[in-house]
Amino acid sequence: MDVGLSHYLILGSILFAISVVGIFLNRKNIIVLLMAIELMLLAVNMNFVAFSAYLNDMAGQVFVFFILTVAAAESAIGLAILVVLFRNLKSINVEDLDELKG
Amino acid sequence: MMDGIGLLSLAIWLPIAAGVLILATGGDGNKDGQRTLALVGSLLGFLVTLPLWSGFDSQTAAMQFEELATWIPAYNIHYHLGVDGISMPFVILNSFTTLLVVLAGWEVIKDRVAQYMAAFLIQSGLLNGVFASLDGVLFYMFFEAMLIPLYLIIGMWGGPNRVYAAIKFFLYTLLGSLLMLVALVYLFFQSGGSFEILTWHKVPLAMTAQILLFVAFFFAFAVKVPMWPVHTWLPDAHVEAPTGGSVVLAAITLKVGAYGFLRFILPIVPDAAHELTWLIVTLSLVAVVYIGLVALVQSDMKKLIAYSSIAHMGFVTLGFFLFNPLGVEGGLVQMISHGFVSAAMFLCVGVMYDRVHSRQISDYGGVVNTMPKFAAFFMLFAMANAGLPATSGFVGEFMVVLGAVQVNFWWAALAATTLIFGAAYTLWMYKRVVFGPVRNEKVAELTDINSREFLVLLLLALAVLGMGLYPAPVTEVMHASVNNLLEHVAHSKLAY
Amino acid sequence: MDFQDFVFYLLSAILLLAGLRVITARNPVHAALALVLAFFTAAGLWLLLQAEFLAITLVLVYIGAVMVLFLFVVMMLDINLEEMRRGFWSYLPAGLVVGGLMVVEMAMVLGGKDLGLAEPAARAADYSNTKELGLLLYTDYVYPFELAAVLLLVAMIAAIVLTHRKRVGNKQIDPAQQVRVKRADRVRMVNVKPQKPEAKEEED
Amino acid sequence: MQSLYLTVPLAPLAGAIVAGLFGKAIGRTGAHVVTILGVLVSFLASVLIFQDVQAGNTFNGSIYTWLTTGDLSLEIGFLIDRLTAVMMLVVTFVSLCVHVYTIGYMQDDPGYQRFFSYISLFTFSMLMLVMSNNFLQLFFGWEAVGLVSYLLIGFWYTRESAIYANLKAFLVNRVGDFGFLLGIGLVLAYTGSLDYQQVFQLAPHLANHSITLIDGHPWSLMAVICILLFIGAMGKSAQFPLHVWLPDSMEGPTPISALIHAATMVTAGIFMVARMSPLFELSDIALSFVMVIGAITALFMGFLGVIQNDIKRVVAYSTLSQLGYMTVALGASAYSVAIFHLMTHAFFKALLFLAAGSVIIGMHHDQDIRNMGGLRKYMPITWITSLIGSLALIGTPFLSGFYSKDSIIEAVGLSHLPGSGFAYFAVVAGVFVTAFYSFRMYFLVFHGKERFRNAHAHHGHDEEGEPHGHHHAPHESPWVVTLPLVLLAIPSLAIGYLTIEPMLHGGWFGHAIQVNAQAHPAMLELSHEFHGAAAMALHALTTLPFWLAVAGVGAAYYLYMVNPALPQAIRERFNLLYVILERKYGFDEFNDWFFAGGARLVGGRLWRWGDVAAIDGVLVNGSARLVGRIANVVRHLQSGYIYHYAFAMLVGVLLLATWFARG
Amino acid sequence: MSATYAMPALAPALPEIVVLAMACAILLLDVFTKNSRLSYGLTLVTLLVAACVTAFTATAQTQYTFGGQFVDDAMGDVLKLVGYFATLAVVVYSRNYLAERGLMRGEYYVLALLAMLGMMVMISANDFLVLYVGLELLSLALYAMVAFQRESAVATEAAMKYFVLGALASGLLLYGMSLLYGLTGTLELQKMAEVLHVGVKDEMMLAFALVFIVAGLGFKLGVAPFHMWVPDIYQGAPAAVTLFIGSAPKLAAFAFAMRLLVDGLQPAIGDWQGMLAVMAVMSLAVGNLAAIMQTDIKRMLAYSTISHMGFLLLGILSGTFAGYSAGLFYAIAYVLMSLGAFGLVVYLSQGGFEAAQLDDYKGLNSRQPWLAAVLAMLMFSMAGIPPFVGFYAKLAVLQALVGAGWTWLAVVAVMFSLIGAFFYLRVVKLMYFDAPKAEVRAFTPAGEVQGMLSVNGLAVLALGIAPQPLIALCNQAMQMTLQ
Repeated sequence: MDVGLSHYLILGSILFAISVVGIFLNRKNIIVLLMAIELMLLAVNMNFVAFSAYLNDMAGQVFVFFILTVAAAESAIGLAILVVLFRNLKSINVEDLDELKG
Repeated sequence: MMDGIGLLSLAIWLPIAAGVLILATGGDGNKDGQRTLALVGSLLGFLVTLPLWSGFDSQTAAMQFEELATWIPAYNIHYHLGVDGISMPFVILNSFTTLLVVLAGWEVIKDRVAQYMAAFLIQSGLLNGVFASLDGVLFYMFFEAMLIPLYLIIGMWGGPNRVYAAIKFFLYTLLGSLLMLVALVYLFFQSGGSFEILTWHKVPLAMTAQILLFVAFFFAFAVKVPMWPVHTWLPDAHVEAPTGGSVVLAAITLKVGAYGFLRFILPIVPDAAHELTWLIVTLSLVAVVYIGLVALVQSDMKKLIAYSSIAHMGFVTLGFFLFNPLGVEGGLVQMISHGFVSAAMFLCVGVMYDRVHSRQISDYGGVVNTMPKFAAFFMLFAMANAGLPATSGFVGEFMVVLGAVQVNFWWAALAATTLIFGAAYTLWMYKRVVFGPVRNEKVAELTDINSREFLVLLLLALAVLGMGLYPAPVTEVMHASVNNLLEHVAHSKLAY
Repeated sequence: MDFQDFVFYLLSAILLLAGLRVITARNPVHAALALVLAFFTAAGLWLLLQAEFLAITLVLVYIGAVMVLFLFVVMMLDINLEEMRRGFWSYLPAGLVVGGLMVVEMAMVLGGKDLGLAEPAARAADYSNTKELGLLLYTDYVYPFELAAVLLLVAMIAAIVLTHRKRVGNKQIDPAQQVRVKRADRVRMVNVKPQKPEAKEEED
Repeated sequence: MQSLYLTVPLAPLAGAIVAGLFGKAIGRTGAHVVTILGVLVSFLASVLIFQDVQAGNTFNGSIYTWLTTGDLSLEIGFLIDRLTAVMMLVVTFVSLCVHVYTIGYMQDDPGYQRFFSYISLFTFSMLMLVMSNNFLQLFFGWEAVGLVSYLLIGFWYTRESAIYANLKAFLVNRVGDFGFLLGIGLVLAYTGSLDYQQVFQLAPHLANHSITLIDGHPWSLMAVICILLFIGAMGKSAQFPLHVWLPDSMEGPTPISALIHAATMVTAGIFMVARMSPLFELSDIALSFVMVIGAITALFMGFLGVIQNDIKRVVAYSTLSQLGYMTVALGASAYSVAIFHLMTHAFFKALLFLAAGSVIIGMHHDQDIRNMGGLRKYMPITWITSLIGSLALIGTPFLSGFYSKDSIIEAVGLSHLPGSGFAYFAVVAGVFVTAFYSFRMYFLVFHGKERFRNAHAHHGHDEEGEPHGHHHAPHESPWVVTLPLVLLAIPSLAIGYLTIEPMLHGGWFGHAIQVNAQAHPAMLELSHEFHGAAAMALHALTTLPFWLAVAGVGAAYYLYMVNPALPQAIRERFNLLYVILERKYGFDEFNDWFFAGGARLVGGRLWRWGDVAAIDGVLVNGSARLVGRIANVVRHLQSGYIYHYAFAMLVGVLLLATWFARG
Repeated sequence: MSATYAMPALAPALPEIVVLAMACAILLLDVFTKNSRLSYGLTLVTLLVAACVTAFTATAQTQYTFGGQFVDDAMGDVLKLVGYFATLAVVVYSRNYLAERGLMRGEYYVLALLAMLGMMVMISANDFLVLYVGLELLSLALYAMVAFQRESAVATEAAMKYFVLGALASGLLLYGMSLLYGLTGTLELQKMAEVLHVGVKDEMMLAFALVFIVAGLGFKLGVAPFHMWVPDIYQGAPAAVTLFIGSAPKLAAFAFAMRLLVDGLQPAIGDWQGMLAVMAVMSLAVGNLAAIMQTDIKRMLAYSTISHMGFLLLGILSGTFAGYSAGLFYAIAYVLMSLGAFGLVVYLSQGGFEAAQLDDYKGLNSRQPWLAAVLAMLMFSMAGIPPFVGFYAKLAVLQALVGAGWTWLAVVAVMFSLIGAFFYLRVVKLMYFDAPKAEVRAFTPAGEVQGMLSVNGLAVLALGIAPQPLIALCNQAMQMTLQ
C-alpha cells in the first residue's frame, strides 16, 4: 500500500494521542507537560501541512506558520510563569499546585 | 411608561415611591419622621384604592380601571392593569392591611425602622400589582418581586430561627413560580405571541397540554396558598416572622395563591381543572381535617394560627373547585374574611409577644385578669376564627359548606368538621392563654392595650363584625365576574 | 512500496518513538532532547509534503529557539529528579485507556480516507514554496501577520513583567508605594490607636 | 307593626351594648336599669304582639338581604305566628324575672355589668332565634345563644372547672351544629331556598325522594335531613348522647342556669323541631329516632338526679329528663304538647332554679344539700315557692306540670311509631324517678334537722371563691330575689290549667305546627279523649302516673325523713349501680379519653410524623440535604490538580466524540 | 494570486488601530515616565476614543476588509462598545486595589488594552486564522495578568493552571480546525458555510471535527466539562484581574461562538446543537451545585459564571434568530452583573485586606447600607428574580428555547436556577441577617468608584424595569448581522 493522506492524518492522531497520554501521565513535572503540549501542536501542524499539500492550497501552510509563531510566544510566557512559580513554590511539581480547589 | 397615571398605577407605585423615599432618609437618625412618613404613605395608598370600590360597576364582568401601555414591545409585553370583581377587593384589603401593619409596628420596631417600613410599603405596592396586572409577565414580575421584601422582613426582624424560615419560604415559593414561568412562555406561543392573560383565557389547548400547564400553575399557586403537602414553609415563616410580617403573609400573600387559581388555572385550563378536581378537593379536605388536628396540638400560638390559616385556605380551594357560585364566592369571601381574622389573630399574639416576648401558650394564662380590653377583642377574633355566625369567619365557611353539599355530601361533611376542629383549637388556646387564674408574674404585670393597639384592633373588629352581619355588599361586586368565570369554565376548550 | 513511502514510515516511526520518549523520559533534559528529535523528523516529513519553508522554520525556530529556551529553563531550575518519578506507572493504565480510545476513534474516523483528494502533483523545478508563502503572508495575510507581531509584543511584555527582577539595594523609588502613603504612616497622633498595623503596610 | 317586631330583639341588644361597652361609665345601677328596661320593653312588646297574633294575624317578611349569590338570596327576617308568640312571651318573661333576680344574686360580684350585658345579649339572640323566618337566621341565633352560654358558663373565668365546662359546652354544641349545618345544607341543596315557607311548601314533593350517601344504600332524603337537623337539637337541648355538657354548665351563676340551661336556650332544640314539624311529619324514621333518643334521655338522666348532692345539679338532671319528655312528645308528633310542656317547664324549672339560687344565697354559697335541712323556717318564701315548683314538676294534678306531662304520656301511649313502646315505658317510669329525686332534694333542703351548723367544716369554700359569712343562720333573700320567685310561682300553678284547652286541643297553633293526622293520629285521639282541664285532672287520680308520683314522694319521705340511715345502706348494697350513676354512665371519661384524647393523639402523630418527619424531614430538608451531598461530590471533582482538569476535558471530548460522531 | 497588492480598506478596523496605537504609546510613556496615573488616565481616554470611533463608524450593512478576514457588523459593534465600557469599568474599579498592592504599573494597562484588542479581533474575525490569533492574543495577555502579582503563590499557581489548560484547549481547537480545513478546503467562515451547505464527503469526520471545535469553544466560555479552570483562576487571580476576566472576555467568547457556529458552521447545526445541549445542562448542574458549597465569594461567583454560561449556550443552541439575540442580550446582561459583583469585591478589598471570604460580608448592611443594597440587587438579578435585568435575560433565553421546541430543556434550566437561587440568597442573608464580624475596619470611600458602582447597580434595576431599549438593540444588531 502506498502512503496517502490518511497515513499522515493517522500519524497526526497518534502524535496527538501520545501528547494526551503525556499530559495526564505526567503528574510531577510541568516542563514535560509543556513539551507534551508542543507535541500536540506538532500533531496539529502535521494535519495542516498534509491537508494543504493534498488540497494543494497554501492557506494550510500559512496557518502552520502562524501556529509556530504563536506557539513560540506561548512557550515564552509559559516558561516565564513557570519561573515565577518556581520562585514562589521552589518546585515545579504539578502536585504542589493544589492550593486552589474545591 | 404609560399615559396618564391611573388609579391602579397609583395604588401600586405610590406606596413603592413612599418606601423608596423612606429608605432615602437613611439610618435610624429620626425614626419618628420615618414612621410618620410610612403612615402617610400607607394612608395615601389606602385612600387611592377607595375609589376602586365606590367607582366600581358591579354589573359588568369586564375589567375596570384598565390601563394599557406598551412596555416591552420586543416580546409584546404590556403594562396592562385592570381589576374585576374578583381582584378588586384584594387591592383594597391589601392597602388596608398595610396601614394596620405600619401602625402595629410603630414603636415595636426599634432598629432599622426605615428599612422595615419601606419593606412593607414596597411589598404592598407589589402585591397590588399582582392583583391588578393583566399581563402575564407583569404579573410574574410582581409575583416574584414581592418575595424580596418579605424575605428581608422575615430574615431581618424575625425570631431565632429566622434565617432557615426565610430561605425556606423563598425557595419553596420560587420552586413553584419558576415552573409557572415556563408555563407562561409556553402559553405565549400557544396564543400566537401574546402575554395577555385575557387572551390566554380564550386559547384552545389539548388535554395533555392543559394537564401540564395545570401542574405548572398548580405548583406555583398551591405553594402560595399553601395547600397540603406543600404547606410546611408557612408555619416556620409565620413563627419566625415579626408580627407585621405574619400579618401580611397571612392576610395577603396567601391570597395571591388562591387568586391565581381563579385568574389562571380555572379559565386557562378548564378541562384539566375539571379533570383534576378530585386532586384539589382531596388536598383541600386534607388541609381542613389533617391540619385541623395538627393545629390542635401546637404549643406555639403563632404556629397554631398558621396551621389554622392553612385549614381556612383549604376551604377556599375547596370552594373554587365546586364550580358553583356558592362555592366560588364563598371561597372569595373566606379569603377576604381570613384576611381580617388571621391578621387580627396575629396582631393579638403580637400584642402579647411585645409584652412577654414569648409565643408559647404555656407561658400565659389568666391574661384576662390583667388585660380585659384585649381579652374582649381576642375573644371576638377567636370566635371569628372558629367561624361563629355574625363574624366574617362564618360567612365563607357557611357558603362553601352549603355549596359543597350540592356537589357531594361527604365533601361537605368533612369540610364541616371545621366547625368542631376550628372551635376546638382556637378556643382551647384561648382558654389556656386568656382564661384561668394569673399563671405567672409576667402575666401579672401585663398592661392592657394602649390606644394605638386599641385603634388597630378596633378597625379589624369593625371589619369582622360588619362583614359578618352584612356581607351582601362584598358578594355583590363579585357576582358578575364570578358568574362570567363559571360560565367560561363550563365550556370545554378542547372543543373549539 | 517506493522510496518515499519507506522514508515516510521510517521517519514516522522515529517520530512516534521520540514522542513516546518525551512523555516517558525520566530526566526532563532527555525529554527535551527527544522532542528535538521529534521536530527533526517532523521537518523531514514536511519535506516529503513539499513544505520546505515550514520544515526549515520548524528546525530554526523550534529547535533553535524554543527548545533551547526549554533546555535553558530546565537547567536553570534545579529539579529533584528522584521524587519526580514517583507514582508514574500507577497512572499509566488510565492514560493508556484514554489515549488508546482516542487513537482507535481517530483511526476509525480518519483511517483510509482520502476525501477524494488526489496525490499532490509534483511541482515544477523552479517552484519556490518560500516565495509563495511570502507572497501570501505580506498580501492576503497581512492582517494576521500584524497581529502576530502584537502577539509577540505581548509575550515580550509578559515575560519581562513576570521575570524581570529589580536589583536589590538600588535607589529606585516605587511610585506605587508613594501612592499608597497614608497620613497614618507618617504622622502618628498620640491617643489615636492606628487603624491598621504598619507592618502590613511596609512589607512588599 | 314591623317596628314593634324589631323592638323586641333590639331593645335587649341595646341594653346589652350599653351595659357591655359603657359598663364602667354607667356603673352597676345604670347597668341593671338599662338592661332591665330593655327586657321590659321587649316583654311588653311581646305581649302586644301576642294579642295581635291572638287576633289571628301572622307576619312573615324579611328585614334585609344578608347575602346574595348565584340565584340564591339569603335574608334576615321575622316569622311571627302563634308558636313564635308563645316563645317570645316565655323568653322575655323568664328573662325579665331573671334580670330582676340577678340584682340580688350578683350584688357583690365584680363582673356585675358584664353579667347584665351577657344576659341581655342572650335574650336578644334567643329572640332572633325564635322569631326567625329562615334557617340562616335560625343558625345565627342558634350559635349566638351557644356563644353567650359559653361566656356565661365561663363567667367566673378564674375557676378551672368553669372554663373547662364552658369549653366543653361549646364543643359539644358544635358537634350538634355540625349535623345541623349539614341538614341545612341538604335543605338548600334540594329546595334551593332557606326560607321556611318555601321549604315547607316544597317539602311534600321531596317526601319520597331518596339520597344515596353510601353507594347502593339509598336513604329517604327527608329522614336524613330531619335526623341531621335533630342532631343539632340534640346538642342544644342536651339529648343523649350530647347531654354531657348540661350538668357541667351549672358552673355558671345560678340565674344563668335558670334562664339559659333550664327555661329557654336548652328548649331551642324542642322549638326548632316543632318549627320543622312540616318536615318531620314526612319521615317516620326520623320521628321514632327522635322519640327513642328522648325516651333514653328522659329516663336515664332522671336516675342520675337521684344521687346528686349539689342542689343545682339535681335540678339540672331533672331538666335533662324533662327535655327528654319534650323530645318524646315531638317524636310522637305531639308538637303542641311539647311546646306546652316547654312553656310550663320554663316557668316551674326557672322557679326551681331561682329558688335553689335563693337557697344558695341563704347558705352563703354552699350548694351541698347534705349541709342543709330545716330551711323552711328561715326562708319561708323560698320554701313555699320551691314546694310549688316541685309539685308542678312531678305532675301534681291541677298544677301546670301535670297537664303538660300527662298529655305527653298519653300522647306517647297513643303513638304507633316503632320505639313508642319503649318510650311509653320510659316516660311512665320517669314519673316515679322525677318525683323521687325532686322530693329527696326538697326534704333534704327544707325539712329534717338543720345540718348547716356543723357543716362548715367540709362544705365547698372553693365554690365561688367568695367570703362566707360563717356560723350565722341562713336568712331569707332580699325582695329582688323573692319577687321573681313569686312571679314565677303563679304561672307554675295556673298556666297549665288555663291554657291546655286552647293550646293543645283548640288547634290554637294553626299552621305554625302541622301534623299529618292520618299518619300520626296520636294528637287527634288525645283531643278526642279530652273533656276539659278539670276533668283531666280528676281522671288522672285514677291513672298510673299519678300513683307513681305519689309513690316517688313517699319513697323520698321514708328514705330521707323517716329512716335517713337507709340510703347509706342501700348505697353499700348496690355499690356497682351507685358507681355507675356516680360516674354518669362514664360518658365524660369516655369523651375525654376517646374524643379529646384521641384527637390530640392523632393530631400529634400527624404533626410529628406527617409534617415534621415526612414532609419537612424527608421531602424538604431531605432534598436540600441531597442537593448538598451531590454538591459536595461535584465540588470534590475539583481536585486542584491540573491533570485531573485536563483529564476531564479530554474525557469530555472523547465522550462527545463517541456520542455524536457515530457517523 | 498576483504579485500586485491593493492596500486594504482600514476604516472598518479603525478602532483596533486606535487601541493598538494607544497601547504602544502608553507602553513607551510608562517606560520613560514611570507615571502609572498617566497610563491610567490614558487608558480611560483610549477606551472612550475607541468607543466614539466604533460608534461613529458603525454602519447598518456589514463591511469586510483585509480580504474578507475582517468583518465589521452590527453585532460586532455592539459587543465592542459594551466591551469598551466593561474594560473602562474594570480599570476604574481596580485602581485603588492595584495601587494598594503595588500592582498599579503601566504594563497592567497595556496588557488590558492588548487583551481588549484581542477581543476586538475575535469579535470581528471572519477567518479561522484570525479567530485563532485573536484568541491567543487575548489569552496570552490574560495569562500574564493573572500572574501579575508575582509574589502571590496562588496567583502564579492560577496562572500556571490557566496557561496549561488554555494551551491544551487551543490545541484541541486547532485540531478541530485542521480537520475542518481538510474537509472543506478553506479557512474562511463564509466559504466554509457555503461548502458545508453543499455538503461534505464525510459527515462523521465533520461531527468529529466539530467536537474539537466545540471543546475549544467550551473552554473559552468556561462550560462543563471544560470549566475546571474557571474557579481556580477566579479565586487565585488578584481580584482586579478576576474582575477583568469575569467581564469583557465573556463578550468575546460569545462572539467567538457566534462566528464559529453561526457564521461558519450554521449548516452543521444538527451536529453542534446536541453537543451544546449536553454542555449546557452539565454546566447548569455543576455551576449551581458546586457554588452552594463555597466559602470564597470569588470562587462562588466563578461557579455562578459557569451556570450562566450554560444558560447562554441554551440561547445559542436554540439555533433561531430569537435565540442568538437572546444570547447577545444574556451576554451583555451577565457582563453588567458580574462587573458589579466583582467590582464590589474589589472595592471592598481595601486597607490591605481581601474581602474574599463570604464571611467578610456579614452585616454589611449595617456597615455600608448602600453597597449592601447594590450587591443585593446584583445577587437577585443573577438569581433571575424580577424586576432586575437578569430575569429578562433568562426570560429571553427561555422564550427562545420554548419557541424552538426545547421545552424540556427550559424546565431543566429553571429547576437548576432554583438551586442557584439558594447561594445568591445566602449572600443577601449574610449581608442583611447576620451580625457584622467583631473588628470593624476603617473604610475610605472613593467617590468615582462608588458612583460608578451605584450606576452599575441601578442599571441592573433600570434595565429590569425598562429592558426594552437593550432588547431592541440586541434584536436590531442580530437582524443586521444575520440578514
